[in-house]
Amino acid sequence: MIELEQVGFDYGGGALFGDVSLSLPAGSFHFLTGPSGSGKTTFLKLCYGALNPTKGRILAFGDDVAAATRDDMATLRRRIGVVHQDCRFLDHLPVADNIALPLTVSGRDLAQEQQNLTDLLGWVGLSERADAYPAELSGGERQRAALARAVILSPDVIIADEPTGNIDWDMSQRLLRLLVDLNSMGKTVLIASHDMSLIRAAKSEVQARVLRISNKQVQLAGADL
Amino acid sequence: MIELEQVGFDYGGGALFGDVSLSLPAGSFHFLTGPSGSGKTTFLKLCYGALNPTKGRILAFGDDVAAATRDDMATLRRRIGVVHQDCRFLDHLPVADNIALPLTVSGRDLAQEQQNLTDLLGWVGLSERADAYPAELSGGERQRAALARAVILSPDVIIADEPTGNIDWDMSQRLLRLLVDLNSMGKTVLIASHDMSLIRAAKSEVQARVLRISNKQVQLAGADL
Amino acid sequence: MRRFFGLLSGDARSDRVVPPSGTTSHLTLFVAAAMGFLAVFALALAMTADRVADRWSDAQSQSATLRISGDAEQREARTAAVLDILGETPGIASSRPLTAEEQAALLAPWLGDDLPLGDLPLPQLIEVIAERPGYDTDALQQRLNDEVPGAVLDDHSGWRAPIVDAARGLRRLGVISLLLITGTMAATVTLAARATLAANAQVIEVLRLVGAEDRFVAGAFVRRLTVRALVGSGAGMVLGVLAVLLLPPGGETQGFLTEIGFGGLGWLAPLAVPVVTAVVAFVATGVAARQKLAEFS
Amino acid sequence: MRRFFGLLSGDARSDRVVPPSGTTSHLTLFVAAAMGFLAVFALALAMTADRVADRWSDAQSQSATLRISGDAEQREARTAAVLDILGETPGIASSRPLTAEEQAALLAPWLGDDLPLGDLPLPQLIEVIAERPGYDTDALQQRLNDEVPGAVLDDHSGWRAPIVDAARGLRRLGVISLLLITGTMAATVTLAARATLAANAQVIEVLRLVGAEDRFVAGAFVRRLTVRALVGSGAGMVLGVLAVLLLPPGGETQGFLTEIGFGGLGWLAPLAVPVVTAVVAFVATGVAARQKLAEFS
Ligand SMILES: Nc1ncnc2c1ncn2[C@@H]1O[C@H](COP(=O)(O)OP(=O)(O)OP(=O)(O)O)[C@@H](O)[C@H]1O
Ligand SMILES: Nc1ncnc2c1ncn2[C@@H]1O[C@H](COP(=O)(O)OP(=O)(O)OP(=O)(O)O)[C@@H](O)[C@H]1O
Ligand SMILES: [Mg+2]
Ligand SMILES: [Mg+2]
Repeated sequence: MIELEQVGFDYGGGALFGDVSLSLPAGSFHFLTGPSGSGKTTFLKLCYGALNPTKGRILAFGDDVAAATRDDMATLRRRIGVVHQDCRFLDHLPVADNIALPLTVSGRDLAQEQQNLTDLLGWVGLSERADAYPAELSGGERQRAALARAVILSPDVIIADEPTGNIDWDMSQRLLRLLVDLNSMGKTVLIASHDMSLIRAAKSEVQARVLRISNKQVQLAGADL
Repeated sequence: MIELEQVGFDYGGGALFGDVSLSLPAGSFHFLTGPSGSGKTTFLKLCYGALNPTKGRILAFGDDVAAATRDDMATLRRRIGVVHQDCRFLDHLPVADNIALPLTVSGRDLAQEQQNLTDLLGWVGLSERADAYPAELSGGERQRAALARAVILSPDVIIADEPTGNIDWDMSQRLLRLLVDLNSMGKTVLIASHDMSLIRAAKSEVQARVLRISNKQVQLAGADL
Repeated sequence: MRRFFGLLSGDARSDRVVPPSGTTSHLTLFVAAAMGFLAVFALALAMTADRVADRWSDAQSQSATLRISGDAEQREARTAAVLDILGETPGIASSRPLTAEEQAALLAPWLGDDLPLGDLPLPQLIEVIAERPGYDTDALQQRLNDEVPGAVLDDHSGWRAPIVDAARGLRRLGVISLLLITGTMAATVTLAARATLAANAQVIEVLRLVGAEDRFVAGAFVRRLTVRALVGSGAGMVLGVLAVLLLPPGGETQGFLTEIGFGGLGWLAPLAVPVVTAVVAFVATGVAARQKLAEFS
Repeated sequence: MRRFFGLLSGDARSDRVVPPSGTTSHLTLFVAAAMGFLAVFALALAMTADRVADRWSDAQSQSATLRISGDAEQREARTAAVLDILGETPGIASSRPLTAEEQAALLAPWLGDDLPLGDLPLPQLIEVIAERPGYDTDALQQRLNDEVPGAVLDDHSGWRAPIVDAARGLRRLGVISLLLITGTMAATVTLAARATLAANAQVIEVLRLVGAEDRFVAGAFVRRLTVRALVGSGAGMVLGVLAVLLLPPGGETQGFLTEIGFGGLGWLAPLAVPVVTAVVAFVATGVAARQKLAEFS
């Protein structure tokens, strides 16, 4: 699905990654860990094309991401559901409409997807908050809404940046199960997280691999997990 | 320091708290836990006067918070350092200036406080990012900067809302130690967190009490922690 | 053009994603209205001045006086000759000798009514009415000099020039104001569009992040802002026209600015104001939206 | 006032906390400049019209003509009587009988130069120059009717009224435009201030959260916006004055609008434009800032 070929990246103050070659095959489940500021968010942004690598190239669904036109990029975004670390919403629309936003911008028939939306709201525990506005959500509720928005289009790849940073343990487990279910339906999943207990819990449920950022490299973590 | 007398609160969609009476004495160290959406952030906002209770009253430093004038409120904010869940900064100022903002608005002499600022930047691991702009920080770096900003005025009370949500374990431990040190200097500390392992680690270092929100009540957690 | 109207017809889907309102949008509306209002005023000024300048320069070329001196016999012969010449001159609508009474009335301010003018060999005055575009004054005078002694043409230009000049100056001023106001309007609408887009940077970012195409995002904003500029300047235009109608009337006498306003079909001119504003807003917002969108991958 | 200047003098500390610039701030600058520019134009129009109206109505009340008829003897006696009366009438600066040559020149357009007027009992014309505020025309005519038969006063009002009327209409128009532009300017600066504050809601929130007092936050914005309005309208004013200076001159003849501009001390009037704008911005921003601040606890 997503392949990195000798990728390097630099914000201007020194390279964050030196020479990363890596492939996230279809249907795989990956965690990404590393200390704060090591470049997890940056790595994810490279994967979904929000940043272009300063070295090497990245293929998403076989196409070079750096060569994509703006409309190609829009299409790519619909095939990759993303949960951002700072989950942003349209503040003037209620939660349900925000979660349905990918349907709206891709021109889907909202009426047909109503059941889908209702199920998803139930999954992330926001059924009762569906009509609230984003500013009225708690931190954890925002993250859950962001996850629901990321998966509503049933994308081929799901990328989540610390999706459980503000969520209690029970709810984290529940969201993890949602992602595991999606993965078992063939979706590719990539999650950045520093929560080792969550990662350990996941490894008992799914064939997950753990990538770790260290020394400007992104490597498969060893047996210490 | 902070006393709640039969406090109730309601955003309009049903009471979040029914009748909370509680006192946070000077020099105490409290954790606040509860599931996502249970009202942790709301409780903290009541404590530092960002929200007024719909029932009962709250005393901070002996004065009724609801009766404070706007200038009283500004003074109160300088005596209570707050780390917000969505840490906001002035995007046009570098990190160091943002951390020094409480000094600026309270008219302190910035030159005199330079050493204090440098030490603090080192503590939260942002010495190298001091000149970066907030938009260039990683999620965890933002939280650390917010904590530094909260403590720079050396306030009597420190309130932090999920200060380690986006931070790896090692860094969390380090920030915790900073808070414990401040507490041992007599500061009152109140931290909302859903991270049980962090709370357990803290209890080994400091006489911390854990408050739990359940059934519209805020109660001391029992022996299960 | 089709794109313009296609956009205005709207798309409920993409309209919802733009925040309904806000101070910046009020600003756009208000600035468009204010500029529409002022533009109508400047237009009224320019068109009135144009009408006045036309009328007075018309009056100037249309009515002239020919003075024929000589004794009674000479006068009669010369009058006939002059009338012939005038009949042949292209650009003259009509000519007519004034009666003795009319001449006396003209002189009354200077001489009073009771003077026995009958005895005097008063010159005969001939009123000459020109067509548009009029005749060649110099050529006519030349021919009269050659053929009819004692015939002097007075086209009143000495009298009327200052007024025509004033009206023309006024018209120039109106046109300059109109250009200034149109320019200001365009610049302000452009800036208001940019401010709206800047204020909505987060909306644009979120939309791009969830896979909205540029045309979806730009369309929503362009439509919204164009409609706002159209509505604003339309309202300003209506208010402007009302204000022009309600302008306190001049004095008792009929001065040429007591009649400020639009004549006949001129009343359709203010309709151009919102149209121009909307087109400017459409183009400005389109450009601004494309620039703003380029900031987001 | 002291608060006004105190604020303008600045406080580097609180200035830094307001973002340096942005589209909304360019908008404020530009709108202030545009309004300053237009205000100078309207001011020039109003002041020119005022000057012209003054001059023509002065001319009107200052110069009148008295016609005295009768035979040669009667004329002489009546002229003396009239001059006496005029000498006694308050509000008359001077009066003087016209010479025969002057009278002939006045009649030339109608009668030609070659008419033997000497034989005719032509009325004697007397030029009457009024003071300001002038004399009571009706009372004078009444007294003349009673005391001097055959003396008729013609104050030229019939001739000049339309022009005075026009100038007055123009002045009214200029004043109305000035009011409109000032109103528009005030409203736009207010809205721009509100838009700036709305765009900076997060800045205000952060400042309140870290314990900034209202006066610190408001001060930063009020100062920034007031300076911006002052600079903007100052620049607009300078451009406006330059534009007035560069207005293409009228025609060859001296029409009354060829001289649009400010006379003498009038050149100081445009200085009021940025001052008024700054004061409006100061008040508007202060109110808007207090309203905005009330949204944050
Ligand atoms: N736009 C930017 N410009 C410059 N430097 C940046 C920018 N964004 C991030 N950085 C820096 O790059 C480094 C990696 O950032 P990144 O956000 O990828 O870290 P992260 O691993 O996601 O950290 P966290 O766990 O705290 O979210 C950080 O030191 C950060 O300060
Ligand atoms: N401004 C608001 N208006 C209405 N409801 C609100 C508002 N803010 C929060 N709420 C609701 O009140 C409840 C408690 O919110 P709060 O932010 O206090 O939760 P929390 O315990 O901090 O949760 P989390 O751990 O997810 O941050 C939530 O259900 C939230 O949706
Ligand atoms: Mg990150
Ligand atoms: Mg919270």
